[in-house]
This record gives sequence, structure tokens and C-alpha cells, in this order.
Amino acid sequence: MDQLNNYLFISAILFSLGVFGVMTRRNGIAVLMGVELILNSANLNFVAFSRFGGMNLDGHIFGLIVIVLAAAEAAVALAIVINIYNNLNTINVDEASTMKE
Amino acid sequence: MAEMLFWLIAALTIASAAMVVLNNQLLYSAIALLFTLFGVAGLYIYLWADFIAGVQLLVYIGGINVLIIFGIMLTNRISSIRLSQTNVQQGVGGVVSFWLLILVSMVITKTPWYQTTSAEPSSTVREVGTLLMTKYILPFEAISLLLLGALIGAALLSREAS
Amino acid sequence: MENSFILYSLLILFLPLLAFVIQIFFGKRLPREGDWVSIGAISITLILAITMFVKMLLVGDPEFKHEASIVWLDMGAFTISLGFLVDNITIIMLLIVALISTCTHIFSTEYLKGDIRYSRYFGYLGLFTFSMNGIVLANNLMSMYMFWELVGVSSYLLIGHWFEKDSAADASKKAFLTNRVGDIGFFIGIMLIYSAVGSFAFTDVFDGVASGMIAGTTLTFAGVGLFMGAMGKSSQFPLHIWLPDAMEGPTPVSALMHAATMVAAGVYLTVRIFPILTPDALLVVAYVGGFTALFAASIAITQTDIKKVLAYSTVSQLGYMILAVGTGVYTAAFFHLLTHAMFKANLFYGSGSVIHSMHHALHEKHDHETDPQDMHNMGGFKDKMPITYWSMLISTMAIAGVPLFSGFLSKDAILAGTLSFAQHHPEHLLLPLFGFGAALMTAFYMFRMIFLTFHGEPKMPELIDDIHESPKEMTGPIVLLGTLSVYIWYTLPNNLSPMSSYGWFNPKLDNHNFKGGLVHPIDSSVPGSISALEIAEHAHHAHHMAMYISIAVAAIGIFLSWFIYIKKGLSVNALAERAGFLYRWSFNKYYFDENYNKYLYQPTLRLADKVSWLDWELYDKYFINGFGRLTNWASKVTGKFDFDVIDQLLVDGTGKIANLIGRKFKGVQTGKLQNYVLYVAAGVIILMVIQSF
Amino acid sequence: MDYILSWLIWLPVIGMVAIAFIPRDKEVLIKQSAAVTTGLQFVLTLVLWNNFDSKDGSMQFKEWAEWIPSFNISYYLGVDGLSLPMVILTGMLFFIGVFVSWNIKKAVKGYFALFLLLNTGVMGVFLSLDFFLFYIFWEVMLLPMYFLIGMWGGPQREYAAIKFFLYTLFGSVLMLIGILGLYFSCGKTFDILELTRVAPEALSSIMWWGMSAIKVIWILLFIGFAIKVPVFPFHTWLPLAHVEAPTAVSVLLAGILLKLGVYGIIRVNYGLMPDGVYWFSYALAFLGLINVVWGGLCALAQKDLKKLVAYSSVNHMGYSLIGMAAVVAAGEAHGANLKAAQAGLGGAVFQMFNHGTISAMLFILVGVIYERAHHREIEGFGGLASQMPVYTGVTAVAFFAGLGLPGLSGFISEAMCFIGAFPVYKGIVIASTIGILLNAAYFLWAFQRIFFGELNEKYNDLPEINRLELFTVIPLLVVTLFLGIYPAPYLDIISSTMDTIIEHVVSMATYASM
Repeated sequence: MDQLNNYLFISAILFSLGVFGVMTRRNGIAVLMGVELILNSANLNFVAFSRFGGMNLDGHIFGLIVIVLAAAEAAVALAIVINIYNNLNTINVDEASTMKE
Repeated sequence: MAEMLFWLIAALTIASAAMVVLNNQLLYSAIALLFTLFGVAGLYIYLWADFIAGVQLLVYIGGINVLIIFGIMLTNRISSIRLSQTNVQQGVGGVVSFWLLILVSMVITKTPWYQTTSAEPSSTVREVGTLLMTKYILPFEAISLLLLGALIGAALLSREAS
Repeated sequence: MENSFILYSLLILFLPLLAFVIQIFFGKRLPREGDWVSIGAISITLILAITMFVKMLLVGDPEFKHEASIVWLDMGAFTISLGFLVDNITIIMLLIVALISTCTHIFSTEYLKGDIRYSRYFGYLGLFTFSMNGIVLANNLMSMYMFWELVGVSSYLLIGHWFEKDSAADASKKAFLTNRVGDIGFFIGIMLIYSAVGSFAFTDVFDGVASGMIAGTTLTFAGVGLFMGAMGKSSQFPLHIWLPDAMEGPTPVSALMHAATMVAAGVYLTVRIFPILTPDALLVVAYVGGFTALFAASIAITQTDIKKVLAYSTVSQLGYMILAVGTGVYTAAFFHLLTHAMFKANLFYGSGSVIHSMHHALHEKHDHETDPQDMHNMGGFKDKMPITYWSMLISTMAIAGVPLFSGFLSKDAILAGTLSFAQHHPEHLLLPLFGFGAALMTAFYMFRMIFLTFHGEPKMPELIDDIHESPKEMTGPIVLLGTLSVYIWYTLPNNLSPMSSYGWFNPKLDNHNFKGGLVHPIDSSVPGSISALEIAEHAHHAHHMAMYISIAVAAIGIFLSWFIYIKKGLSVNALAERAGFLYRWSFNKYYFDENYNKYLYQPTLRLADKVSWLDWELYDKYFINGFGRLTNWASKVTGKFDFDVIDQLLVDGTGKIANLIGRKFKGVQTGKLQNYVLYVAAGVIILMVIQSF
Repeated sequence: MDYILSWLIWLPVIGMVAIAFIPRDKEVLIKQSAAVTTGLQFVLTLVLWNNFDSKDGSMQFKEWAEWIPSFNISYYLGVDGLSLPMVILTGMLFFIGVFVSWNIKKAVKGYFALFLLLNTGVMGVFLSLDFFLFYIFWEVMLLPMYFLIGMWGGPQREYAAIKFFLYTLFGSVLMLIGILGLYFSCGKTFDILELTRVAPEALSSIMWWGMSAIKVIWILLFIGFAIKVPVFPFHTWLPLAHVEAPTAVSVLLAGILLKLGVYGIIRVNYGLMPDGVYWFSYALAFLGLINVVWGGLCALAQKDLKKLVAYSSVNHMGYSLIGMAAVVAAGEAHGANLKAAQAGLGGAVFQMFNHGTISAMLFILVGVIYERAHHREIEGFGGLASQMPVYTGVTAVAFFAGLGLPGLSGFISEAMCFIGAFPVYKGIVIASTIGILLNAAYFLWAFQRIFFGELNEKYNDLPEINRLELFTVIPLLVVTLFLGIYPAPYLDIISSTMDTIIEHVVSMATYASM
């Protein structure tokens, strides 16, 4: 519990799961959830390094900003998803490929 | 006790994260994500980051997760279709992800991390606040602008095409 | 005393201007179109001028002089002051201007009755009077030049009064432009003097000349330059062409401006600047004047238009005055200016009266073809228009130099001057010959005019019943000025002899001193030049001889005229036939207008066209736009290089290569997000693996 | 009184922004806003005049602010007796210009926005004391002018606009090179006042390509300014641009933009290169002579009334050049004739102003007749005097002002130019007095052909000049008449500054052999 590596491993697992989710999910919202996992893993790392690096609060600030960024990202991404849904009647990201040649 | 609770929280986090990516029911995934986020918040508390934990609860769980659930509701006709979805390339994805995990773990174990010990602070809110208003004032302002932009952009994108 | 003179001058100057302003802005809306405003203003100036004249007589000092000036323009070192110079000459001139102007105003009320631009006409008369008074009062060259130009403008406006007629419009333009030619000289003269003396004021200039700040050739050129202005305004050869054409203006205007006052401004100027004219400059002046006198008279002999005769006679008389200045007897010139103003204005009024009457008669007959100014359509008007006739006869005798009339006195003074000049400079014998020749011709053509107009059988008998004497507004001025053409006014109060010009306006020389008279000659400021006193003395001695000769030539002239036109002792046509080309030349004014047109105006216009063509068609189109074309060509070349080599070969080549590669690897682009993420992750793994080895 | 100069410059921009927010169909409101803006600016110029100390020949109301410190560029404004009359004239003519363009039909919004932008540019050039700022404003003028001619002009407007643009741009480029040359050789500063102190000394020791730096920079800047004046042989853009431009733009072009050239020469060339003045003065006077004669002859030959007026500008600016050249009279070489120098330079500056009012009047009047008859062929009219007496009267005064009649302001300045230049350039001045005759000839001939003679049947229902048009002409007429009778107010403003300039040119010249 006060081992850095514990946190890092948890974070790594979360990250792998997130990547897996992004890779395998077809639904846009599900992809988004994967991204959230990745972001959380990164955040966990920031805070962990802060805790074991002499309680330097810069890490916290980074975490904070990432959270806010995530919120913005989620808002815009969902807006896009809804827009895609309105236009294409699907939110499966592999079907939204009209840009492809 | 605290030790055990820690491992419990860790397990909950990882398990629910796995649910998020593996469950075919979209709404279940979303609920699982809720637990993952809770778990991460708990880990934050173990990392003495009470403020971040609070923000995690408020923004992630109160904001983003709710938003995602809204998104799911808005993009599926609840009455007609089951809120499910299918996955693709699970095999190759799983392999790649697994290898990624292995490699990252190797990096974690092999790296001699810089570590110092320090006393647990009573609360980080004051320091974080001070930092935000002094050293990080510019990023703070920038991020607020970004938020504003995202807000307007989201509103613009999702409005009815006239 | 001093203040009152300056105050009067100010009033005299600005009252006509006030009338002008009122007429221009409100004239049409006033009762009687506001002619009473102008007449009122001008009458006040006349009263003021008479008052000044009387005061001046009471002072009786030939050296009498007042000056007042204000700084008008101040740049620090460079300043221009405008001001008044009131002396005897000024006051006499003011009186002339005010008198003739008043007469003209009154005369015009009848002459221009019903004219569409009646009020504007009176306005312009006011402007003219203002400007003329300005010239007269100026105490410096700059303000003189300014009023000089303003006089030109009022002349332009008045000659062009009936601008619907092309001839009137042409004449007004010609008058202005010809005057401008003279003004160029005037201005160059001013600049020469200013750059040497550093002041425009007459007194400073005279002092400067006396102290040798400007001398020799420069001074001669300055003098001749100033004289050029006088040549333009006083219509001297070769700038005489505008005055006869100026007769297109209404006749009262001709009387006021082109006979009595404006054209005399040139003489006035030369009188004013006399002290700075060098002997060489004076010779130029004398020859120009003398030649003009003879030359214009020779044209007047053959003219048939009554106003043209008078116009050329004016040119000739002005030549006389200029000749007098040139020979040094400038007091005589001024004296002649005065008498000439009276009788010539009167002659014009008379001719105006005749034309007016003719016009009405023709109008009755609905005849709009016949020229009412042509003397060949007149004749026998003597009994129909007695007042006009007698008054014009008096003036004619005055101009012809018959004793008992004013012209005799002044002409005699001039001729005496030329004669004495020739006695001292025998090589300039031509000058008195000019003078006497012109006197002979003057007597001839003036009486020819009288005989053709008033005597003999009517040439258009159908008109004679409709010819009437003009109304009182017109005969009044005629009678007044006719009266003023008698000698007695000019010899008072000093003598009553009709044979001696000694009087108010011409001083008596007694034992090397001038006695009496209002205008005494001032010595020349030019160092080394002969003094005015000497000249006057010489003239005094030549006086008697000049008188006999001038009476003789006048008698011969009148006799010839009588013999040809009354006695019919010689046929006019036969005479014209005999004279051949001389007659034709004279009749066609020596073809001056034609030649000027051919050798001066048209070439100038052609030059202007050429220059404009050069500027626009050649320089601009080819040279300036050539730069554009050159740039255009260069840009085309670079453009070709740019497209063919850089764009097509290099840039597009790169693009093509990229395109080729792209097509090969197209399959990778599935458009599926998941695949892309997979690639990324796999890439990371590969990198990490590579890194770990 | 603080920041009054900045207000003068930026007020039109405020107006422009305001106009940008007015819907394009509210044309009257747009015009009113433009009128209010320019009117306010005009009032401000008068306030400036009222507070101006005419005894002081140096810069007043100075404003300074850092702008681009790394290149030593600053926002530096000031006004003296040379620029103040031009500032007042600018305020007046732009105000009048709004009313002259009252009947513009096409794209009103854009027109007035550009109009106000032009206003800012012109005002800025007259007021800036930093060379870089000066140049920026100089270029700012160019663009609106291009569009104003190119979009609202006559049939050949595009050709005219391009030509104007390229011509002036060519000059600007040379000017920029000159400015940079000054910058690098005089201690890296753009401050004109500083350069005025430093440049005469600094430049005299530098040689470029075997030529003194003074000569090189003088020529570069002179060509830049000469194109604006315009000095022969850089004048051919002018008739074309004038003829094609809409009336108000012609008014401004002739009334103000041409003055920038003369202003620039006096402010920059005279201030920074006194030695150059001595070197170039004969050429300057000679160019003036050519301008006078060439412009006069070309005007005489024109068939298009507007072109005639345009060439008369060439002719009139010639007098200004001749007068300007007289400044050397104050030097020892010409007997320290301060009178002549004052007369000449003062006359040149006065002529600038007078030509501004007179040519503006002439162009407005041409516009009036063009709007009625739809052509400008001089021969095509005739006898209008009886049809339009008021118009005829006003035009007569304007023409007489143009031909230099005493009592109207043009005479005084022409006479001063001649009198000033005469002691130094006798031959040139005597030759150029022919201009007096040419002026009269082309104006009176045109006047006769348009107004005199029988009335042309076509025009017997031509309406008289209306109140709005009279309102635009009368103020100019009054100014012309007033200054013609009593020039003292104007000369009071300029005379101390003229003394400063003369003193500067004479004392700072090193007389080094260049």
C-alpha cells in the first residue's frame, strides 16, 4: 500500500484494458470509455509519482488539468457522436468511414 | 485493515475496468466505469491526494460518467434495440494489449524509481489552490478557455441542423 | 486734415465695392433692380471726391502728399504693406473716375433699360470703380498690381455682358489675355525691383533707385517691364488689339473704361513710376507711344463702325500720352489724360446716344439686319439730335486740337515736349513727326465721323423719322461733359488765355521755378538722368512753335475732311482705289488679328495639342505603360519557368512520388478506428522491444 | 488637450467600426455617421488650431509611446505650423467630401468605410513624427484609394486604379529603401526629430557606390514624394486617376493627397538633408518650371473638363516647387536673403493650402455639371450662363481663383513663390511667368466654351446647382476669398515654423563637397 510499484502496476493494467477497449469496441461511446480508462491510469501515475517523489504538488495540478481536459474531451466527443448518429444513424466508429477514399 | 482495504479497492478497480471493456451491454459498461472511477478515487486517497479524489468524484463520476450515460440513452432507441454492441478483433487486440502490459510491467520493475519519503500533509487543497493561482495561473486560464471553447463547440455540434 | 483725406479715400474705395456686393446678392430683388443703390454709392464718392478736390485747392500745395498703410502680410522679414498715397495726382484721378463713373451710371439707366442682367451690370460697374480707385490710390507696386488685375476682371465681365454673342465672349477673353501678357512684364518688373530694393512702396523704390540699389540695365529692364503692364492696359502697340474688340461691351462701359479711366491706368502707372525710368527705358516708352499714336490713327481713318473709330482714336490718344511720358513731359501726359477723359467719354456717350436712337428706329422698322453702329447707315442726324450733335462737336473740336477747347491745351503741351526733345536729340526727330502726323489724322477722321453721322443726306431715309433725341438721363451727362471740354476749366484760375496751357494742371515756368498748378514734375530718381525741370524748360521754349504747327495740322485735317465729305471735292471711293493696299491695310487694321491668330494663337494651340499628345499618347502610353508591359513580360517569363520547371517538375514530381507511395499503402487505411489504434499499440510494442535490446 | 492628435487620427476608425455595424440598407444612417465622424474631426482640428501656439516654431502636442522597442520604433505624433494647416484642410475636405458623396448609390457602406480609412491614413501621415509610423500611414492611404477609384470610378476605373496603385507603390518602395538607408546610417532610429538633428551630420560622411549618401537618399525619397506631388515626369497617373475617380475622391486626391508630396519633401528632405537642398535646388526650380509650362499647355489642349482641372493641378503644384526651391536664398551663397526665403517657402506652403481649396472647389463643380449632363466634354456645352446663373457665378470665382486673380488666395501664394524664387533663379522664374498667361488662357477659354454663347438646345432644362452642392462649395469659396483678402491668419500659423525650417536648412548644411 505504500509501494510505488503497486500503483504503477494497477495503472499499467488499467492502461492495457483501456487500450484493449479502444481497439476492440465498435461503439463510439464505448471507445470513449476506453479512453477514460487510459486517462485515469495516467492520472494515477501522476498522483503516485507526486506522493512518492516528496509530495510535490505539481503532479496534482497535472491530474487536475487532465480531469478538466477529460471533461472537455468527453463533452466534445459525445457531441460528435450524437452528430454522427443524427447523420448516419449509427455510432459504430468503423462504419463512419465516409472520409475513406 | 488499511492494507486489506487497499487491495480490495485495487481489485474492484481492475475488475470493473475489465467489465467496462468486455461487457457487451453498453449500459453495464457505463455502470462498471462508475465503479472503476470510484476505485481510482479511493486510490487517490491512499496517495494523500484528497483534493484530486474529490475532483474525481465530482467531475468524473458526477459529470463525465453521467454524460456518457446520457450519450448512450440519446443514441439508442431504448424501446426497439437492446443496448448492446459487438466487439471486433478481440484476439489480436488481446494479444497486443497483453504484450503491452508485459512490456510496461517490465519497465516498471526494471526502472530504479526516484523515491523519497515525506510526511503526510493534513490537506492539499490550500497548496493546490495557491499553486493554481500563482505558478499555474496561465495553464489554469488556458484550460478554462479550452473548456469554454469545448462548451460552445459541443453546443454548436449537437444542435439540430437547421 | 490728413485723417479726413485718408478717410475719404477709404470711403471712395469701398463704397462701390459695397454696391457691387449688394447688387450681386440682392440686386434682382430690389425695386428698379437696385440701380439706385449703385447710383447712390457712386454719387457719394463723387461728392467726396469733389470735397477732396476743393480741400486740395484750398491747400494749393503741389508737394501735398499723404500716405497711410497697413501691414497686410507678415512673414517676419518678408512683409507686404498695402496703403494709400494721396497726392494731387491721386485726387484729380479720383475725381475723374468718380465723375465719369457717375455719368456712366446715370447714362446706363436709360441705355440698358430692360436688359436681362441689369442689376448685375450695375454691380460690375461698382466692382470696376472699386478696382480703378484702388489703382489710383495705391502707394505701392503690389497693391497696384492687384487692383490692376481686378480692373482686368471687371473689364472682362463688362465686355462679356452680352455673352450670348460669340463676338462679345471672344472679345472679353481677348481683352483679359492680352492684358495678362502685359501683366507678365509688370510682374517681372515688380520682382526685379523688389529683389533689389526689398520693398514695394513707391517712396522706398524711388529712394532705392536714387541710392543706386538698382541701376543700369537692370533698372531699364525693370522699367520696361512695368511699362509692359501699361502697354497692356493702355492698349499700346503691339498689345493694342483688344481695345477695338472691347467695343462689344455696352457703350457706357466703353465710355467709362475703354476711353476715360481704365485704359488711362497705364498712363497713370507710367506717370507714377516716371522717376525710376532710365533714359533708355524712356526711349522705349516714347517710341512705343509715338508709333501707336500714328499707327492707330491711320486705322481710324478708314473704319466705318462709329465705335471702332472712337476705339482707335482712343488707342491713338493713349499713344500720345505715352509718348509724352517718354519724352519726359509727364505732366503734359497727365493733363492730356484728364482732358481726354472728358471729351472721349463724351464722344462715347454721344455715339451711344446715336446708336441707341438708331437701334430704336431699326426696331420700329423690325429691321434686325442693319448694323446700328455703321456710319454708312447714318447721316443727317444733326437736326434730329441737336443736343448730341452740339456736344459731340465740341468734344470733336477738343480732340482735334482746335483752340478754345481743352484738347488743344493738353495736346499742345505734349507736342511741345516732343518738339523740344527732338531739338535736343535730333536723331529722334521721328517722335514729333509721329505726334504731328497723328494730330493731322485725328482732326481728319474725327470730323469725318461727325460729317458722316450728322451731316449730309440721310443714307437710310426711311429711318430718319424715327430718329429722336435721347432721354434726359442720357443727354444730361453728354451736356455736362461737353461743357467740360471747353478750355476755360483747365486754365482757371491763373489765366484766361485760350492759347496758354498754363493753369491748374500745367504749371507755369517762371525763372527756373514752377509757379502755380497742381501737378509739378518730380525729378527723376535715376542718378545722372536729366531732371524734369530741364525737360519742362525745354518744352516751355518749344511751346509757341508747337502751337503754330498743331493749329496748322488741325486746320488741314478738318479742311480735308470737309473737302471730301461735305464738299465732295474728292470721291471717297476713288481715293480708296488710289490708295490701294494702304487703304486695305488700314481698313483691315493691318491684318493684326489675322496674323496673331495665324502666327501666335494657332501655333500655341497646336503646341498645346502636341504637348498633350506627347504627354498622354506617347509618354504615358509607351514609356510609363512600357514599364508595365516590361514587368508583364518578365512576369510571364518567370511564370512559365515557375510552372514548367518548379511547379510541374519539382513540386508536382514530389507530389507524384508521394501519390505513388500512397497508392501502394492504401490498403492500410481501412477507415476503421480500431485498426489504427491497433497499429499504434503494435508500433509502441515494437519500439519498446527494439529499445530493450 | 491630451491625446488630441491621437483622437484626430483614430476618430475615423471609430466611425468606420460604427459603420461596419450598421446594416447595409440603412444608407442614410451610414452617411450621417460618416458626416458626424468627419464633422467631429473637423471641429477637433479647429480646437487644435485654437490651442496652437503660433509663436512656437517647433513641434507641439507631442505624443510618444513605445511601440516596437527592439527596432526603436515608436508611436510618435506632433504638429507644427507646417502640418497644422494641412490637418485643418484635411478635416475640412473630408467633411465636405461626405456631402459631395451624398449621392453615391453603389455599396454605400463600403464606400464610407473606405473613405474614413483614407481619412485616418492622411491624418496619420501629417501627424506622425516616427518615420516607420509615417510609412505605415502612407501605405494605409493607398489601399482605400485603390478601391475607391477601382470600384466607384468611371468607365476606365480599373485601369486607373491599378495604374495609380502601382505608380504610388513604386514610389513607396523607393521611399522605404530611403527610410531604411537613413535608419541604418543614422544611429538606428526612426524618430524624425532625432533624425533631423543627427542626419545632416551623419550622412555627410557616408559614401555609397562612390556617391554621397545624401544624394542617394535624397533622390530615393524625392522620387517617392515627387510621384505624389506629382512632379514631371511622374505625373501621368494623375489625369487618369482624377478623371476616373468619383467626384469626392478627386476632391481629396487633388485637395490633400497631392499635398503629401510637397509636405514630405519639406518635412523630410529639407529637414534631414539640408546639403541635398543646396545640391538639388536648381533642379527643383527647373522641375517646377516644367510643371508649370507642361501642365499649362496640356490643360490648354484638353477636351475633357475634369482632365483640364487635373492638369491645372500639375501646373499649380509647379509654383509650389519653384517657391520651395527659394529656401536656399537665405544661405550665404545668395546673400542671406531671408526675405526671399520666407516668401518662397511660405508661398509654397500657402500654395499647397490654396490649391487644396481651389482644386477641391473645381472638382466639385465639375462633378455638379457631370451629374446633370452626364458628360464633361468642354465643347459639348455652351451658353450655360443664362441657364444656371448661380452655378456660373460660383464657377467663375473658382476659375478666377485658379488663374490667380488678386483678391482670391491663389494669387498671393503664386506671387510669393515667384517673388521668393526670383533673386536666385531669375531665368527660371521669368520663364515660368508664362504660366500666368497659360492659366488665364485655359481657364477662360474653357469658361467661354461652357458658359458663353447661345444656350445649347439640349440643356434648356438643366437644373440649377442645388442647396447640398452649394453647401459643399460655399465654405471653400469663403476660405479662398477670405485668405485672398486677408492672408494673415494663415501666415501667422506657418511663419514661425517656416523660420525654423529655413534656419535649419541654412545652419545645418555642411556645404561638404558631395
